Amino acid sequence: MTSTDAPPDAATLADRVEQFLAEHDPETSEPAEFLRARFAAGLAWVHYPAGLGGLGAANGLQTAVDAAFAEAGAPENRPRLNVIGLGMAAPTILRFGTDAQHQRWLPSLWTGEDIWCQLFSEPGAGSDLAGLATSAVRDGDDWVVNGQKVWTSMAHHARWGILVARTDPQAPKHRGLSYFVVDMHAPGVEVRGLRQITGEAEFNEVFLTDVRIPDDQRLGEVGQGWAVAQYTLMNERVAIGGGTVPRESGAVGPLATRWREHPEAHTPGLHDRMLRLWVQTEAARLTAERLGQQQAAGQPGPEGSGVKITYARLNQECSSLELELRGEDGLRYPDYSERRPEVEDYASRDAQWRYLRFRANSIEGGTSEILRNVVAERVLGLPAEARADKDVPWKDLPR
Amino acid sequence: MTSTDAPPDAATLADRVEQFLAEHDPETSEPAEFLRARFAAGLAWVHYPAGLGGLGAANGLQTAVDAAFAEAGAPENRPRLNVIGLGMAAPTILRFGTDAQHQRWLPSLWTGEDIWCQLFSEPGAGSDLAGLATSAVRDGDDWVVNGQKVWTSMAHHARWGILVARTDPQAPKHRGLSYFVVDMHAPGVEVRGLRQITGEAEFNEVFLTDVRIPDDQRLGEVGQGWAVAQYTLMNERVAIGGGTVPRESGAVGPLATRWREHPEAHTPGLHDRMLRLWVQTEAARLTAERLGQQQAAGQPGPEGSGVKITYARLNQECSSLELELRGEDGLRYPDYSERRPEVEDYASRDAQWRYLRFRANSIEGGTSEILRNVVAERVLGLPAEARADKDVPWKDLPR
Amino acid sequence: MTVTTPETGDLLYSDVEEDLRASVRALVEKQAPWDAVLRRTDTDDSVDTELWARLTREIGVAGLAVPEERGGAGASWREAAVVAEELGRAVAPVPFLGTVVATAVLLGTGEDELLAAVAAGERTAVLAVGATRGAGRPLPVTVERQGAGDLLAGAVTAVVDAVTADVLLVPVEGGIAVVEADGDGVTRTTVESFDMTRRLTDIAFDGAPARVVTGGDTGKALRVGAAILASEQLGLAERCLADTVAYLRERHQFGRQLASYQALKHRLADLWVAITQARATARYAARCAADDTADLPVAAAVAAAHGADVALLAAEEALQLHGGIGFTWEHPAHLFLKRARADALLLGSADHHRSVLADLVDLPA
Amino acid sequence: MTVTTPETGDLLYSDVEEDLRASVRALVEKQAPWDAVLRRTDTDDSVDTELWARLTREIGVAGLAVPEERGGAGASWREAAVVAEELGRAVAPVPFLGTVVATAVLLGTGEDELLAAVAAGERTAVLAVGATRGAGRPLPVTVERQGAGDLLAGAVTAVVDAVTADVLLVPVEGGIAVVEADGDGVTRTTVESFDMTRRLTDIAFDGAPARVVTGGDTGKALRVGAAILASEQLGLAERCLADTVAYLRERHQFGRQLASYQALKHRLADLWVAITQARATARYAARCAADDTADLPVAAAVAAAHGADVALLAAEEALQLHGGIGFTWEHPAHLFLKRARADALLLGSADHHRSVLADLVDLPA
Repeated sequence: MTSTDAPPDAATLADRVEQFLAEHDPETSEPAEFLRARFAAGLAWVHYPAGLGGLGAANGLQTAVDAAFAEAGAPENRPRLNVIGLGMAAPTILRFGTDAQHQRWLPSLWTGEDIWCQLFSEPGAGSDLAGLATSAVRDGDDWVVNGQKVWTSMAHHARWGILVARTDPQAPKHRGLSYFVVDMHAPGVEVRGLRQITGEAEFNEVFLTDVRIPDDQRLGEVGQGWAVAQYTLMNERVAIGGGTVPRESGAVGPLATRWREHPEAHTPGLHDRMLRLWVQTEAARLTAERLGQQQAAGQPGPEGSGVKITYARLNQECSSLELELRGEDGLRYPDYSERRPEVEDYASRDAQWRYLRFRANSIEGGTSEILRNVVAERVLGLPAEARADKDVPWKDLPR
Repeated sequence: MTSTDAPPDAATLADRVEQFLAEHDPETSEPAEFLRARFAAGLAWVHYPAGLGGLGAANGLQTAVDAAFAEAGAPENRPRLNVIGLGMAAPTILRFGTDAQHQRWLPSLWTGEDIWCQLFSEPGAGSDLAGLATSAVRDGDDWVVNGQKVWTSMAHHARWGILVARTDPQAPKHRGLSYFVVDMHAPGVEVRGLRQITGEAEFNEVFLTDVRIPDDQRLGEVGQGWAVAQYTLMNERVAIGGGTVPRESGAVGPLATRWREHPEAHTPGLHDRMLRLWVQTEAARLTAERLGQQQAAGQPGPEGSGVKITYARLNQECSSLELELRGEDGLRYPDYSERRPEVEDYASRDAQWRYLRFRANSIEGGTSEILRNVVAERVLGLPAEARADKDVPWKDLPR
Repeated sequence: MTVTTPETGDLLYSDVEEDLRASVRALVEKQAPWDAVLRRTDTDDSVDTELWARLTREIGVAGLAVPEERGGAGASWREAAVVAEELGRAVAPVPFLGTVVATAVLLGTGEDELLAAVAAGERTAVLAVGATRGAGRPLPVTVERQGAGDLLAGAVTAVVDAVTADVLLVPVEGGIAVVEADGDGVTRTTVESFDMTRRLTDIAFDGAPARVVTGGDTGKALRVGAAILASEQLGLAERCLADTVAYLRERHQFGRQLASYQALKHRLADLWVAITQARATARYAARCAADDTADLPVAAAVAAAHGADVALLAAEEALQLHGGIGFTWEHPAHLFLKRARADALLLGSADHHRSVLADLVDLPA
Repeated sequence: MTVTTPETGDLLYSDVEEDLRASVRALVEKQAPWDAVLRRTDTDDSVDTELWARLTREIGVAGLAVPEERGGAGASWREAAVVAEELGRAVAPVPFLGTVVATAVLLGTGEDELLAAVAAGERTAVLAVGATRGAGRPLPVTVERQGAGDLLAGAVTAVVDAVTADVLLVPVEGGIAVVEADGDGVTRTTVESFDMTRRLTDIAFDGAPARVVTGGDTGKALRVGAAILASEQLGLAERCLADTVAYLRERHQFGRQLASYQALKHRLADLWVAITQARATARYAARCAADDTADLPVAAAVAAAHGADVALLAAEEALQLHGGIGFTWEHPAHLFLKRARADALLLGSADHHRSVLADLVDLPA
C-alpha cells in the first residue's frame, strides 16, 4: 500500500478492510495494537493522506469503513471522549501542521491514546472570541503563556490542548493572535472543574501560569492565529444528517410520553402548549431534513443557524412544559451535588435537569443572539453592527 | 372682572358660572354668541390668563366648570373636531405667541369657529420628525413654503394649521427648523384624503406649493422650531386618567362579550388565548390606574410609554382573536368603499374593522419600536443608539 | 402508542418545478402587478379572468395533478404547490385554490369530461362548502331529491372561488351533486370580503337541477387543499419578508438605514427562520399529497397550522415595519395582511388543525 | 353577566411601607448576600434561622397582618407584600411564605396563643399541604381520629417551609389539626428540591397527637398566599432586570457595551413593561387581601398568573443575557431561575390560576 496509488473507491476500501480484519482478529488483538495497525493501514480516516491514517480517498467513504469495523467488533478509538481531537484538532493539524507535527500528534490522537481539548473561550471573550487576553510572550525557543480559559470540555482527560493566545497586544485584535498546541501536563497548567447550574461540572476552567510552549508547537504563522482558529471552528459545526430524523426526537419525546402517560395532568391550556410544541418540533425536524437534503445535493443552505436557534428554544420550552406537567414532582431534583459526568445522556435525566441544562443551548456554540446577527447579515444582507474594535490596537479596547 | 384680581378658587368659579348662566340662558342664546361670551368672561379655560379666555386659575379647576356648563345644557365648542386646536395648538400659541397672536387666534379657536390641524409628519419623516424636508424660504415679509405633510387629522375641516418647516438646510437637522401658523385656505394649500387599510380616509395628506405665510404667523424664533414642536408634542400625550378605568374596557370588551355569547365557537386553544388576553388586559388596566395614582401624587412615572406599547398589542391581539372567533363571518367585511368618518367609534364596528384599524396603534403617536428605545434609554439608562445625524448639515444627510 | 416516522421524501425543488415557478412568476408579474390587483379590489370584476385564462391555457396550472390520460399534465400536487407559492406571493385574484380542491374531488369520480375541461381551463369548478370548513369536519348537507331528476335546495355560505365558477360540486348525502352555476334555481351573491383579492360567494339553491355522482372524497380533497394553501402562505410570507427587507434597506431615519437597527434585524431573522420551517412543512405536505401517503393528514395539519401562523406573522411584521406608509390603501402591505388573516381561517384555523393533530398523533386533550 | 369594576384602592407604596422595605433590605443584604445564600444550598442547614430570627424579632415581619390586640403589629397584608418583594429580591432562605399562609389560617381560629407566638417569631407554623395546591383545589385529607385524643395518620408531600417549622397545621375533615412538628408520630424528610433556597418537606403522620380546631379558612389563606407570592415574584423579577442591566452596561464585546445593542435593549424594555404590570397586579392583590375585599379571588388569580409568567421571563432572560457566566454555579443567576421556575408552580401554576379566573369572570371553556 503506497502513497502513489490512485485514490481507492468504495469497493477497494471494502476489500482492504476485509484483508485487514483477516490479518488482525478483533477478538484476539490488543485494542491499542489493533488501532495503531488500522492507522498504519490507512483505514483510520480514509480521506486523510497516506501515511497519516488515510489513503487519500474521497469524502463520504468513511461511513462504510467504520460500519464494517464496527460489525466485526473492532475496538473503538474513544470517539465521544476525544470529540474535540477528532473533530477539531485533527483537521487543523492536518491543514496547518508541518510534517513533523503531523507525525507527532495525529497517530496517538486517532487511536484515542491522547485526548485533546480546546483552549479558546475566556471569561472576557465569549461571543467576541478575538478579544481574548491570554498572552504568549516569546522567550528564546519557547513562548511563555499566561491567562485563563473556560468552557473547556475534556480538559481533565486531555494530554494536549489547542490554544489561541495573544502574541501582539499592539496589533488590532484579530491580527495579534497565534495558535499553539499545549501539553496539558506541562508545569503551570491547572485544570479545575467548572460547576454549572445543574450541579455538575461538565466543563473546566484552565489556568495557565508561565506555561512554556516550544515554538515547534505553534500551528501556522505568528499573528495568523485567528485564521487557524476560524478553520478549527468551521469544523465544529454540527453535521445535520442525511437520512430521516425520527419524529418526536429531541426534547419533545419525553414531553409527549409524559403527556400520554399522565392524563390526570392535562388541562386545556397545557394541551395547547403541548400541540404547539409538537407542531414546531415537527417543523424543525423537516427543516433539518431539508437542510440535509440541500447539503447532500451540493446546495449548502444557510439554514444551519436557524436550526440551532430553533432547537435551543424547543429544548427549553419542551423541558419547561414537561417540568410543569410533573406538578409537585417538578419541584424535586435528583441531585445537586458536584459530579463530573463523562458523557451526557439527556434522555435518561429528569425534566428538571433537562430544563436547567438546556438553558445553555442558546449560549454554547454561538449564542442565539449572535446567530440572529448571522442570519440578518449573511442571509438577509442587512448591515453589520457598528463596531469600533477592528482597527484599534487590542490593548486600547474597552474591556 | 379685571386681571389684577387674585386667582379665583373653586367656589368663586362656581359663583361666576352661576352668574354667567343667569345672564346667558343656554336655551335661548345663539350658540356662537354664548361661546364668545363665555370666553370673554374668562370661563373658557380658567387656567389661561385673563383676557385670553381664562382667569389665571389653578390647574385642575376646569373640570368642575365644564361640568356645570354641561349640566346647564350649554353649547359645546366642538371639542372632538377641534382636538388638535384645543389640545396642541392653543397651549403652543399661549406659550410662544405674541399678544397680537394670542388675540388673533385663541378666541375663535376656543369657540370652535376655527378648527385647527397639525402639519408635522412627512412621508420621509415619521419617527425621525426632525428630518423633515418641507422648506420655508424667506421672501420679503413672507415665507414661501413647499412640501408635503401627511397623517393630518382634520385638515379638511381646518381653517388654521400649525406647521414645522425647514428654514435652514445648511444647519444640523434640529437647528434648521421654524414653526408657523398656516392659513389652510391660502393659495397653494391642497388637502387630500388619505385612504387607509380599512377603506376609510380618516387622515389627510396636505400638499404645500408656494404657499405664502406672513412672518407674523411665525411662532417662536427662526431656527427654534424644534423646541416649539417639542412643546406641542408634549401636550399630545394622552392623559391617563385618575378615577377607576372600567374592567374589560378596551378591545377585550367586545371579545369577552363574543366569547360569552358564542359558546359554539369555543375550543381549548382559543380559551387559553381568551384567558391570557383577559389577564393581560386587567394587568394593563391596573398599571394605567397605578400610573394615574402616581401622577396624582405628583410622582410622574415613566410608565406611559409602556402603557401605550401594551394597549397597542392588546388591541391588536384581542381584535384578531375576536375575528377568529367569528369564523366564517370573520371573512366578511362591512364596507371597503372610501369614506370620511368624522369621529371614530371603535365599539360599534366589526372585529374585522377593528383588527385593521388597530394595526396603526403601534405606529401612530410614537411607534412601539421608538417607545422601546425610550424605555431602554430613559428608564433603564442603556446607551442611546449610535447616530450620525446630529452635527451634520441636514442637506448632507442620507435620505 | 409508538410514533412512527414516515419516509420524508424529497423536500427540494426540482428543475422542472423551478422552471414552472419562473413561468408563473413572469406571467403574474406582467399581468397582475400589485397595483393592478389593488385597483381590481375596488371593482365588481374581482377575478382576473384573463390571467386565469393564460395561467391555465399557456402554463396548464389547473391540470398539473391530473393524469395525462385524463386530460391533464401528468405532474402532481408538488408542482401545483409551486404554483400556489407564486400566486400567494402575488395575492393573484384567480380561482386556483378552488380549482385544486374541485380537481381533487373530481379525480375520485368518473366525471372525466368535466375533469378534462377543468384541467384545460375551459371550465372552472368549485366545491361548494363554506370557506372555513377544515378537513375532517362534517360537511353541510344542502340537497333535496325529487322524482327522476335531483333538485337541490338549501344554501351554502362563504364559498371560495365561486364568483366565476361554471360548475358547483355540492356535497350531498350519497355523493357529490354536480350543478351548473348559472343554471336555474341557483343564486350566487358575491360577498364583501375581508380579503378582496379572493371574494367569497353565498349560494342559494331553490330547485336547481343536479346530477349526483359518487367516488369523490371531499375530506381528502380538503386536506389536499390545506396542503396547497400552506404553499400559498409560504409564498406570501416570503414576499412580505423580501418587501420589508428592501424597504428597511432603503429607508433612513436618524441618519441610518432602518435595516441597521439590531432590534429590527433580529425580528427579521426570526421571521426568516420561521419561513424556512414553513417551506419544509409545505414541501412535505405537498409531497404527501402528491404520493398520496398515509401521513397526508398529519403533514397537511402541520403545514396548515404552521403556515397560517407564519404567514400572519410575516404580514403583520411587514405592516408594522413599513410604518405609516404600510397603513395606507395605496401600499400593498394590506393586501398581504388581509390575505394572510383570511388564509388563517380558510379550510380551518391553525387552532383547528392542531386539534386534528391531537387525534392523529395521540396527544389527547 | 355584567362585569363590575371594584374600587381599585391605593396601588402606591406608603412612606411606612418604604421604611419597612429599607429595613428589610438592609438586614437581608448584610445577613444573606447571594453568595451566602448559595453556599447554604450545599449544606443541610437550608434555612437561615438567624436571619429569620432577626426579621421577626427586630422588624416583626411575621406579625404584620396580625392585629395588635392579638400580638401582632397591626399593619396588614400590604406591608407583608413589601416584605415578600424584598425577600424575593434576595431569594432569602427564610420561612416567610409558609408563615403568611399559616397566619392567614390562624387568624380565623381561636388559637390566639399560637398566633401571637408566630407573630412574635417565637414559633413557626406552616399549613401542611402540598406545595402546588392552588386556592380552591380540594385539600388532602390525612387524618384518623381515635377515642379521646385525635391521632393523625397519613402523609403530605412537598410542604413549603416545613423544614424548621415548630407547628404543623394539617387540614382534616372538620377543621385544622394542630400538631407539634417534632412530636411523636411525625416524620419529616427534607426533599432535594429544585429550588434549594426553599426546600420542601415530605411529612408522614403515624399516630401523631393533634388538636383539631375550627374556623381556619384554608382556601382563603392560600389565596392570600398567592397574593403575597406575587409580590415575591415581583421582587425577584426586579432584581433579575437590575442585575442584567448592570451586567450589560459593564460587559464589552466587539468593542461595545453589550447594553448598546438594540435587540437586547428592546428585550429589556419589554421586560420592564411586564414588570410594571406585575407591580400593579401584585399591589392590587395585596390591597384586596389587606381589606379582605370580595375581589380577592380575582385579584389573587390575576397577580399569581401574571407574576409567575413575568418572574420566569425575567429569570430566563437574565440567564441568557449573562451568557456563559450565568450558567455557572458560582453566579447567582441560577438561584433566581430556580426560584422563579418553582414559584411558577407554587400554590398553583399560571395555567391553574387562569382556569380559576375562567369561572370567576364568566369566561367558560
